[in-house]
Amino acid sequence: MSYSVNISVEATIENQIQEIQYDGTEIYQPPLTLSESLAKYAQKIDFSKTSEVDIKKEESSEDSKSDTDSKDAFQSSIWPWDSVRTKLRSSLQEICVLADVLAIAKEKRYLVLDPVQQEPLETKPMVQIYARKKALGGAANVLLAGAEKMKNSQTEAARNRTTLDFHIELLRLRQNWRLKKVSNTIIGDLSYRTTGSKYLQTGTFEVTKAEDEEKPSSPPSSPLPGGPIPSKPNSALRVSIPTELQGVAYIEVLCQKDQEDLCSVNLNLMGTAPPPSNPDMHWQQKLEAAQNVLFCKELFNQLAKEAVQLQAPIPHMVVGNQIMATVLPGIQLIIGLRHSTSGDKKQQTPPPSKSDHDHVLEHSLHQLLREVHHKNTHHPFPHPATGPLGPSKKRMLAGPLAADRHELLEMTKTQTLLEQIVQQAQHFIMRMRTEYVLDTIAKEVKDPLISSHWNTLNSPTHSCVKIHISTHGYDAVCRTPLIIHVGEKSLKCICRDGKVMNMSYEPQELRDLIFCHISQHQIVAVQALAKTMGWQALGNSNHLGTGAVEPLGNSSSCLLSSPTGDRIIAVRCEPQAGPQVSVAHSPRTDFFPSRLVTERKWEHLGGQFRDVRLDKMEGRNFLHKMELLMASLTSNS
Amino acid sequence: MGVTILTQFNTENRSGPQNIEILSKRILALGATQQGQFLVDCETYTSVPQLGHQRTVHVLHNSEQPATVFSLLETGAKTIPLATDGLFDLLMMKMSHFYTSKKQTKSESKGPRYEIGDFCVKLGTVTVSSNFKGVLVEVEYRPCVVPAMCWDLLKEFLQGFLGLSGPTTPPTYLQNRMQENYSPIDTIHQYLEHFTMFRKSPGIGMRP
Amino acid sequence: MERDIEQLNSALSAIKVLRSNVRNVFDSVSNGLRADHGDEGKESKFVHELQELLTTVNNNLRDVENAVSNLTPPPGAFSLGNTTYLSQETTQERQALYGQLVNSYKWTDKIREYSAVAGNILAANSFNKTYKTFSTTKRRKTQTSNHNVPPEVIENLITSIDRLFPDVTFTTNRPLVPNPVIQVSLGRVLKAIIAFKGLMIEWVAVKAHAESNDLWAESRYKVFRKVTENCHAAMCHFHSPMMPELAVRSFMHWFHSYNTLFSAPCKRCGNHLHTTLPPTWRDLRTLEPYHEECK
Amino acid sequence: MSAPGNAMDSLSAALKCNIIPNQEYLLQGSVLDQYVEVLLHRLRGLCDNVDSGPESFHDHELCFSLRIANTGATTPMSVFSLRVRRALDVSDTPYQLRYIGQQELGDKNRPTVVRSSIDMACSSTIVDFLTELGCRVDFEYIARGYMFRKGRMKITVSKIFKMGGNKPGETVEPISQSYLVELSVLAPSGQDAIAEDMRIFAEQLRPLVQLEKIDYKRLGNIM
Repeated sequence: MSYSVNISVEATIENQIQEIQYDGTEIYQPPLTLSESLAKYAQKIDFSKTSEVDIKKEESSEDSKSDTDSKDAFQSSIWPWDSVRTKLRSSLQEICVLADVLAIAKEKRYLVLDPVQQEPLETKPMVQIYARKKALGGAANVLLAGAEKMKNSQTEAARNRTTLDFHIELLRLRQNWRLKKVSNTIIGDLSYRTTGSKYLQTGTFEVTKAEDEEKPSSPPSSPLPGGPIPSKPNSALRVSIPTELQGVAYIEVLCQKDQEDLCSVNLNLMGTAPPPSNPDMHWQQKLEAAQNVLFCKELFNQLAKEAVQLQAPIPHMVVGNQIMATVLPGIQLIIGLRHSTSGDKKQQTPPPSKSDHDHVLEHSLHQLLREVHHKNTHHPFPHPATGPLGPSKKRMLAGPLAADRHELLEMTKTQTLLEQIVQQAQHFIMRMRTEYVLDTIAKEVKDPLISSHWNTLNSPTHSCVKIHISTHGYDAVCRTPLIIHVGEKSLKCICRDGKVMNMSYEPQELRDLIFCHISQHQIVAVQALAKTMGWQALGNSNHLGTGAVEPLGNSSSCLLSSPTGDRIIAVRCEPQAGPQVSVAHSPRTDFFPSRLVTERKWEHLGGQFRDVRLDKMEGRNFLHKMELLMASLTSNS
Repeated sequence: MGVTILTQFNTENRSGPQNIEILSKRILALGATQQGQFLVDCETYTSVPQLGHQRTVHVLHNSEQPATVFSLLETGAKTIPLATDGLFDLLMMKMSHFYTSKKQTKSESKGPRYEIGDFCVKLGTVTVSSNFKGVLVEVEYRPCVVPAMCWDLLKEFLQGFLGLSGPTTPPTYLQNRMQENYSPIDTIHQYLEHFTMFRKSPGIGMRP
Repeated sequence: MERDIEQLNSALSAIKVLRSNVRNVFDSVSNGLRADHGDEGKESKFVHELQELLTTVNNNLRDVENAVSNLTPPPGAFSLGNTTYLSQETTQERQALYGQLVNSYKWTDKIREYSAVAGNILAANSFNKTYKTFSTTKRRKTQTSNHNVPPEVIENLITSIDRLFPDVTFTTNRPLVPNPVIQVSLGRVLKAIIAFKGLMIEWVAVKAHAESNDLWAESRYKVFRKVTENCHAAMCHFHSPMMPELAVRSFMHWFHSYNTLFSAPCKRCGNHLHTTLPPTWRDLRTLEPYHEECK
Repeated sequence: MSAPGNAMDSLSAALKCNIIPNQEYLLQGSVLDQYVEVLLHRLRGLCDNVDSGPESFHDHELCFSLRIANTGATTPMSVFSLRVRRALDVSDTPYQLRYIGQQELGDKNRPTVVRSSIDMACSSTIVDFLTELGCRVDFEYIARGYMFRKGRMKITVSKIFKMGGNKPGETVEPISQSYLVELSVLAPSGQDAIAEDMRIFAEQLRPLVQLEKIDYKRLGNIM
C-alpha cells in the first residue's frame, strides 16, 4: 500500500500462463469476465486515501467551521437566527439522506463488496534479498544452535553407550542387502532371485529399530562403565527373519557302504555346525546364515526333485531330509539337509559316522547350483545386434555352419545336479580305491619298486595315474610304465606298447593286472640285464602255456645262455608265486663215454636243469641275484 | 562334417526296395547298426520373367543337418551356395511373387541310415515328384575333412560293400576340390547333381 | 680316409697308364717306319699312328691332372714346435730322438682317436644299471627337477619344436604358469591338446579340428580315441626322467607321423581299413603305419 | 528314432503351433550425444546383468530390395526388402538376414509397433546370393553402440554412421548428433502382453528418452 495509483492500469492482451507442462504446452488462465475485472480494478482503488482527503477536507472545513464557530460564537450573540439555521440545516440533511435512501431503494443502484484475490506484490528485488537474507540468517542460527546441541548430546551419548545410530546401520545394511520400504515397514530380500535362482520360497526379512525398552535401562545421563550393557555389542537395528530360515543349515554329503547304521544319522539334527544363532547375533551374520539356509534348502529341494524324476537302475530314495543314491554296487551317496533352529539350544555331540562327511563333494554341490544360477541370468548377447536373444553363440552358428544332428543334440544335453554329483561321487570312490590298491601293492611288493604319480591336472570326473615298475639299483636297465585312467565307473590301463585294458570298478581287477605286469617286468628286466652281461636271450614268452595253471594271468618265462654257450639259465615268473630260476650246464664238466653217448660233442645238447634256490642266494633283490648268478656262471671255472 | 561320397547304385534289373534290401544286408553283415532314417529333399524355384534373365534357386534340406536350409542359386554363369537357419523356407514363401516353385521337380532321397565305426552309410531311394528314379548310396567318413587324404580309404570301403560297382574315381564335383576342406554344402552339391540327372532321365524302373 | 686312399690309388694308376703310353710313343718313334705300314702312303700312316698315340697320351695326362686335383694335399709335416730343430741336431746320441718323438706323437694321437670312438659306442650302450650315483663326489651336484622348471625353459622347448615342423602349429595357453597346455594342430588332419607338467607331458587328448578344446572330453570319433590311447602309450615309451627335453622332442617327432593318418596304408597288410579304422599305430622307432592288429 | 519328416511339413506345423518368433514389438526414440552417458547409466541400473559393463556392438548393415518394374497398370510395383547385418567387432559370428514386414501401428491403445520379422543367421555368401538373386543395395550404414537386456526385452543404444569409402571401417561419419534407442522383443504372434511390459519399461526411461511408436510413413511425408 505504499504506492499510489495515479496511472490507469490496463490488462495485457495476452492471457497469463498458469502452468507449463513437461511437453511444453502452456495452459493459459481464462480471461477475466467483466465483473471480475471490475472487481479487480475496484480493489485497486485506495479508499482510505480518498477518505483521508475527505477527512482533511472535513478537518479544513472543521477548522473553518471552528473559525466560523468562533465567529458564530462571536456572532451568535449578534445573530439570533442561528439556532433556526442549524435546525434547518439538519432537517435538510435528514431530507437529503431520506432522498438518497429512497433513490437507492427505488433504483437499486448500490455497491456490493466482493472478496478479490490479492495480486502478488512486486517488491524491489534488492530489498527482498536483504529481507530474506536476514530471515534466513536468523533461521540458520536457530538451526545451527539446535544442531550443535544435538551433536553435543550425540557425542555424549556415543561416549556413554556403544550403540550405533539406527540410520547409519540401515545405510550399512542397504549397502549389502536389498531393501525396500513398504508403508511403514522396511522389508529386505535375501533370496537368490536376482542372481538367477528360480526357487519359490521367499527370503524376505523385516528391519526394525531395536526396541526402546533397552534404552531406558541405560540412559545416556547415567554412564555406568562396567555395567551389563557394554558387554553386549548392541545394534540399533533388528532384523527379523522368518522362522523357517532361522538357524544354521548345511548340506551333508557322505558316501557309505551298505547297511551301515543309517538311522543314527537320521536322528541328530545338530552336526558339527557352527554354534547356534542367538538372538544377539549381529544382523550381518544373521542374514548370512539365513541366506545360507535358503541356499541349502533350494539345493536340497532341487536334488530331491531330481531324485524323484530320474530313472536310475536302482531308484534313488528320498526320505525326509535325506536323499540316498546308489553310486556303485554296495556304496551309497547320502545327501542330507541338516537344519538346526535357533531354539534348539542344547548341543549334541556329533555321531562318529559324521567324520565321513565329504567336504569336497559338498563344495562341488554348492558350485553346481551356483553354476545353474549363473546360467539362468547370463545369457549371451547376439552379434550382430539384431539377432534374437537367447540362443547361444554356438546355436546361432549351427545353421550357417551346418551343424549335424550329433552336435545339435550335444547342445541340448544338460545334466541334472544329482547326476553330476553322482558322477563325481563315483569318480571319487574309484580314485580312492585305485589309490588304496596301488598303495597296498607298493607296500606288499618290495622287489620291483612300484611308484605311482598322480597327474596334477584332473577334472571332477576324470583323473590319471602313471605307474612305474622298476628294480632298485637297476632302474636304467628296465622300467615298465603304465598309465591308468580313472573314470567314473571304469578304469583304463594303457601300456607302453599301446595295449589297452578296460577294467570295471572292482579293485581286484586292477590288483591282478598290476601283479601280471610285475611278473612280466621281471622277465623283461632279466633279459635286459643279460644283454649288458653279454649273455644271450634264447627265447621268451609272456604267456607260457606249460606248467601248472595260474590262478590269475599267465606265467612268463625266458631262456638265457652264457657268452660261450655252455650254461643256460631258465627263468619262469608267475604273478602269484614269483620267479623261479633253473640252471643247466653243457657240456657237463665230467664226461664218461657210454654206449649211447659215445662222443663228448653230444654233451653240448644241453643237460639237466637244476633249480636255483633264490632265497638262499646273496643279493638285494631278484635282479641283483640274477646278476651275481650270471657273473658266477660266466667265469671260466 | 566329414568327407562324403555319393554314388548311384546300379539297379541291375532289380527293383528299388530289393536293391536297398541287398545293401542293408551287406552293411549289417559288416557290423553296422541302423541309426534311424534320413531324408534329403530338394525344391526348385525359378524367377518370374519380369525379373530379367532366368535364375534358379534350389532349396535343399538334409536331415543330417536339421537346423540348416541349403540353397543354391544358379545364374547360368555361376552357382552361389548359401546356408541359413530353418526360417529361410518362410522367406521363400514371402518371395513367392518373385520366385515360383516348380512342383513337378520336387525330388527327395530317403531311406535307412547306418553307422559303422566312424562311417555313416545312407541308402536312399530317389523319387522325383513321387516317381521312383533310382538308388543313391551316401558314405561319409566323418573324422577327415580333406577329400584327397581319405579318398583311397573311402574307395576301399565303398568297394568293400558295393563290390565292383563301387566308384573308382572321385565324383566329378569333388575332382577339382580334392585339396579343399570339405563342408556339408559339398554334399548338397553332389545331391543336386544327382537329382538333376535323375530329373532329366526318363523314369527307369517305374516300380516304386 | 677311405676315399682319400681310393683317390690316391686312382691317381697312381693314372700315372702308370700315362707312363706306359708315353713309352709307347717313344717306342713307335724309335722304330720308325715298319713293315706293317705297307707301301702306299706309309708316311701318312705313320704320322697318323703317332698322332693317335699322342692324343691318348694327352688324354692320359688330363686324367692324371684330374686325379691329382682331386687329391687332398697332405697336411704338411707335423708341426712339433721347437722340437723340429731336434732333426738338425748334430750330436750323434741325440739324432735318434726326433724319430722317436714323432712316433710317440703319432701313437698318442691314435689313442685319442680310438678312445673317442670307444667312448661314443659305450655311451650308446650303457652298462650303467641305475641313474642314481652313489659316489660322494657327484652327490653334491643337485638333481635338476623336471617338475618345477622356469616357464621360459618350457617356452623355449615349445618354440624350438614348433620350428622343427612347418606343418604343425602350436598354440599355447597357460592356465597354471609352470604347466602349460598347448594345442597342436597337425595340418588339417587332427589336433591334440597336450598338458605339461614342467618339462614332462602329462596328458594328451587327440580330436578333430571341429571339436572343442576341452582337455577331458573324449573325441566323438573312434579313430581319434584310438590315437589318443596310442599317444598315451607313446608318452610312456618316450618318458625319460633324465632327458626330459629329448623325451618331448621324440614324442613330437613320433606324433608328427600322424599327418598321414588317413592317407597311408598299413605297412603290413597293405590295406587302408581294418575294422573300419585306418592304421592308427605308428611304430615307435620307424614311424611306419600299422593297424592295431597288424603291429 | 522316427523317420525324419519333410522339413517343410515341420515348418508349417511349427507355424501352426505358433512357436516361431516372427513378430517384433518395437519402440524407438533418440537421445542427444551429451545425454547418452546418463541414459547408459540408467539402463545399467534397470537391466539384467550389467555387472560386467554393457555389451558393445559394432555392426554393418546393408539394405537390399527386390523389385519388379511396373508391368501393367493393374499390377502395382512390388517391393521386397531385406536387410543383411554382420558384426564387425566379433569374429566368427554369422551374417544375419532379416525380412521386416509392414509395421502395424494399431490404435492408440496398443503400446508398441508390431511388425512381422523373419530373422535368420546365414553364411557369408549371402551378399553375393542376394545380388545375384536380383536384389539391389538401397543403402548401407554402420551402427555402433551398446545393448542391454531385461528379461525378453532388448535395448540397443546405437549411433548410426554413414559409410564413407567402399570398405567398412574406413572413414565413417555420424549421421546425426544423437543416438538411436530401440526397445524390441521378438516373440511369436499373439503375445501382446509383452507390449505392456515394454510400455512400462519405456516409461522408466522418461524423460531422458521418449520411446514411441514411430510411423515411418508419416516421416516419409515430412521429408
